[in-house]
Amino acid sequence: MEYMALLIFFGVLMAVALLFVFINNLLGPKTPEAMEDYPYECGVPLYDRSAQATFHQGYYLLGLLLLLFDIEAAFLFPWTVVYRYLGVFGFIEMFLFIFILTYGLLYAWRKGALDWQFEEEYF
Amino acid sequence: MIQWLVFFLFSGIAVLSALGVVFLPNPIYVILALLSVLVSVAGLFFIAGAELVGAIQLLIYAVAVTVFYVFVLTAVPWEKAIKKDPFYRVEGLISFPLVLALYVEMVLVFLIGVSVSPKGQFRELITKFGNTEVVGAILFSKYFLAFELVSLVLLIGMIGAVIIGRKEAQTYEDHSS
Amino acid sequence: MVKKVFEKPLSWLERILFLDFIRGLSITIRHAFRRTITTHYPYEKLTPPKRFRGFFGHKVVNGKEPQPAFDEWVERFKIKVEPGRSRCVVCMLCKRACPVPQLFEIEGEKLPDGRRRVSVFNMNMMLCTFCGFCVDACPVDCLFQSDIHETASYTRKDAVLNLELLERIGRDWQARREDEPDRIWIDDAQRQKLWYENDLKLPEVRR
Amino acid sequence: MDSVLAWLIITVIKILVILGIVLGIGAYLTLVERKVAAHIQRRPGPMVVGWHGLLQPLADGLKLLTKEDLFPRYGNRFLYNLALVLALVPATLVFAVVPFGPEFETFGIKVKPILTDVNVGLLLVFAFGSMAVFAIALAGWASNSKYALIGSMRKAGIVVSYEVVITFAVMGPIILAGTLSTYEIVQKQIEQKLWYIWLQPIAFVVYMFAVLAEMGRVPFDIQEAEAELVTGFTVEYGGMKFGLFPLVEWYVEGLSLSAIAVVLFLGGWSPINIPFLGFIDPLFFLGPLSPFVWFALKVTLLFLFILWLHWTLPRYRIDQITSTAWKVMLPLTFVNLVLTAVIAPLIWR
Repeated sequence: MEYMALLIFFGVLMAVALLFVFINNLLGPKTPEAMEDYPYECGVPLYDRSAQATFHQGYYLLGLLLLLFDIEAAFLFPWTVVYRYLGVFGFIEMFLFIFILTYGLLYAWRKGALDWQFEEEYF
Repeated sequence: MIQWLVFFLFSGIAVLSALGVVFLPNPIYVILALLSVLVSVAGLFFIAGAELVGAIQLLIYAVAVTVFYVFVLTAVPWEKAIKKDPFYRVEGLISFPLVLALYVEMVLVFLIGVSVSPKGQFRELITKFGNTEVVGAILFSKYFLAFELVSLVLLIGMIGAVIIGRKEAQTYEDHSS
Repeated sequence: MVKKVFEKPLSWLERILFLDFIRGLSITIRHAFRRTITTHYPYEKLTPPKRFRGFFGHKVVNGKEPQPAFDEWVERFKIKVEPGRSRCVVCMLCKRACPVPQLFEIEGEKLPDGRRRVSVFNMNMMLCTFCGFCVDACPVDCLFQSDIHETASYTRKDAVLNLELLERIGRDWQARREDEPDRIWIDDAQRQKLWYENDLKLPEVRR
Repeated sequence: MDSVLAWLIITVIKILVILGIVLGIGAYLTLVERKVAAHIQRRPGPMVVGWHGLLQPLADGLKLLTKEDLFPRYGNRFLYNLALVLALVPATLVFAVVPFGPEFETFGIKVKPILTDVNVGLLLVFAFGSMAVFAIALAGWASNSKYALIGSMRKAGIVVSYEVVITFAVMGPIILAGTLSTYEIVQKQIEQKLWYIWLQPIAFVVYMFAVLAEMGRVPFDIQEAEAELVTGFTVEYGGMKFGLFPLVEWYVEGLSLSAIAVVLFLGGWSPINIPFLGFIDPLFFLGPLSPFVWFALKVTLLFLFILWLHWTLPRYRIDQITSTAWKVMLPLTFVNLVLTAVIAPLIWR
C-alpha cells in the first residue's frame, strides 16, 4: 500500500517531466535558420561529426571499488538496524567485517588504486 | 487484484527490457535497457514485500553497477561498437550450452527452494518487526559465519580488482612512453 | 629582484577544524551584510575618464586647433575652413594607419572657389577594434575618441558613423569636456567615497 | 472501499503539496541564490522586476518558456529528451520519504505529513539521489558535444566516490535510532531527547561534503565548471530544458538532501535541543504549526549554508575530489561507525 503511493507519485512525475519536454515545442517560436542547431565548439567548425569519442578514464578502478564497498554497505545496513538486539556479539561480528575490509582499502591505497590513473603530464 | 496488475506491469517491462539488452545494437541503449530491467525487478521485490532486497537492488545494481557500465561506455571504440555484425559468433556458440546449463540450474534451485522453504513462518514476524529487522536477525545469528566469509570474499574481490585494474594502467603507461 | 612568497602550509589543527574554510566564510558573511558598492548601471551612470577611448568624433573648428600644424596642412591641401565644421583636411592618414582600412570611406569635394572640403567620412564600426591608431595619425587633432561607450545599435546600418554624426559627437564633447584637466577619473571624489568609506583594503599576503 | 478512497484523496493532496514545493519553492530559490550571491559580492542582485526583484523567477520562467526548441544537429533526440525525464523523476521521488512534521488529525483522519513512510526510506533516498548521474551522463552523451561529455563523465566520477561515503556516513544515526524509516528516526531523536549531531559531528561533516558532491555544488561543481566547460552537460540544451537541469540538480536535490540531513542529524521537526535534557521551543505560540515551522526553518538554514559555501570556496580538481573521498572521508566514516557502535548502548538506556 505504501509503495502504491510511490507508484502514483512516479506516474505524476513522469507526466510533469513529459510536459517539460514538450512545452518549449508548444510555446516557443519556430524560426528555422541554417546554423541554429550547430553544436557548440567555440565558433569553429566541428572536427568530427560525433563527439562520442573514446577517452581514457582516470577513475575506472574506483568504479569497481564502489561496487565492492556498496555490497559491504548492503550487508551492514541490516546490522545497523538490529545491532540493539545483538549486543557484544554483534559488535565483534561487525568489527571483524569492517577490519577485514579496511585491510582491503589499505591494500588498494598502497597499490595506488585510489589515485587518479593518469601520468602527471595529463593534467 | 491491483497488486497483480502492477506485478504484470513490472514483469512485462522487465521482460521487454531484457530482450532489449540482448538485441539492441547501440551500447548506450543496452545500458538503458539494463537500468530499466533492474529498476522494474526492484519494483517486483517491493510488490512481493521484500523491501530491503528491493532497496538494495536499487542501490547496488541500479546505481553502482550501471554507473560502472557508464564508465565502460567511454572506453568503447564507437566505430566498432555500433556495427551490427556479430563479433563473437564462435564464443557465443561455445557459451550457449553453459548458459543453458545455468538456466536449468536456476530452475532446479528455484523448485527445490520452493519445496523446502519455510511456508509462511516469517510472515507474522515480518509484519510485526519489519523486513530489515528480520533479515538482520537471521543473518547475524544463524548465518553469522557466512556473513564473515562474505567479508573475505569481498576482500579477495577487491584485491583482484586492484590487480587487474592496475595491470591495465601499466600497459597504458607502456604504450604512452 | 624577484621576491618569493610561499604560502604557509596548514597545521593539523587547521586541517581538522576547517579553520581556513571558516576564515573564508567569515569574510564572505561580513561582506554580505555590508552596503552594496556597485552602481546600478542603466539607472546610474558613471562618467568615464577624459582619456576614455570610446566612439569616434570629429573636433570642429573653434579656434583651439594645434596652431602651426593646422595652418600648414590647410595651406597644403587648400582646405576651406568653416568655423563649426569638421577640422578634417582629407589627408587619408587615418585610413593609412588603420589595420582594417576598408572601414574608412573618405571623400573630399571641390568647391566653386577652388578650395576643398571633406564631404564623406564614414566609419564602419562593425570592423573597428578601437586600437586608436587613426587618432594618433591625425595631424590636425581632428579625429578623436570620445567618452561614449554605449555603442549598441539595433541595425547594422546604425553602426556606421557618418560625417554629420561625427561632427555632432565632436561638438558635444568639446562643449562638455575640452577644458577639463587631463586626469584619469572625472569623479575621483565619488570613487573615493565608494571604496574608502566602506574601508575596503587590499589584503596583504600572508607569509 | 471508503478507506481506500480517503487514502487516495490524501495521497493526491500530498503529491500536489510536494509538487508545489518542488516547482514553486524550487523556482524561487533561484532568486534566493542570486540575492545571496550578489550580497556576498556586494552587489544588490536582481532589483528591477517587482519589489527587490521578487517577480524575477516568473520573468525568467516566462522567458525560458517562450524560447525556441532547439536540438543539436548530430545528437540523439530520444536520449536528449529522456535525460530530462531521468533528471526530474528520481530527484523528486526523494521527497516521497521526507517527513515534514508529526502525525496530526483533521476531520477524524490521521494524516502523516510524509508521502510514504516505508521501512527502508533512507536506502531509497540514496538510491534515487544517486540516479541523477544517469540523467547527466545521458545529457552529456546525447547532446554530442565534447564539453558535455567531459562534464558528465566527471559527474560520474564524483558519484562513484561519494556514493560509498554517504552510505557509510548515515550508518551512525541509523545505529542510534535502530531503524531505516525517516519518520521513525525523528521520533527516536525526540524520545531520546538528543539531536544526533551532538554525537555524530564527524558523520555530519562527511554527509555535508557528500551532499555538496551529489548536488554538484562548489567546491565540487566540476561537472559544470563555467570557466572551463561552459556549464558542462547543459551546453546544448535550451529554453525550459536548460532551466530544468539547474532546478533539479541545485534546488530540488539540494532541498531534499538538506531535508534528509535535518531528519538524520538535526532532529527533524523537533525544536532546539539540549542534549539528554529536553527541548526548548521559542515558537510555542504557533501551537500545532510549530513543528512544521521548525522543520522548514532548519532546512532553509542548511540550504542557505550551502549557498554561502558555494559563493565562498574555490573549486577542487577531480583527482583531489576523488582522493579526498577515498582517503579521508571513507576512513573517517569507518572510525565513526566503530565509535558509534561503542557508545550506542549508552544512548538506548
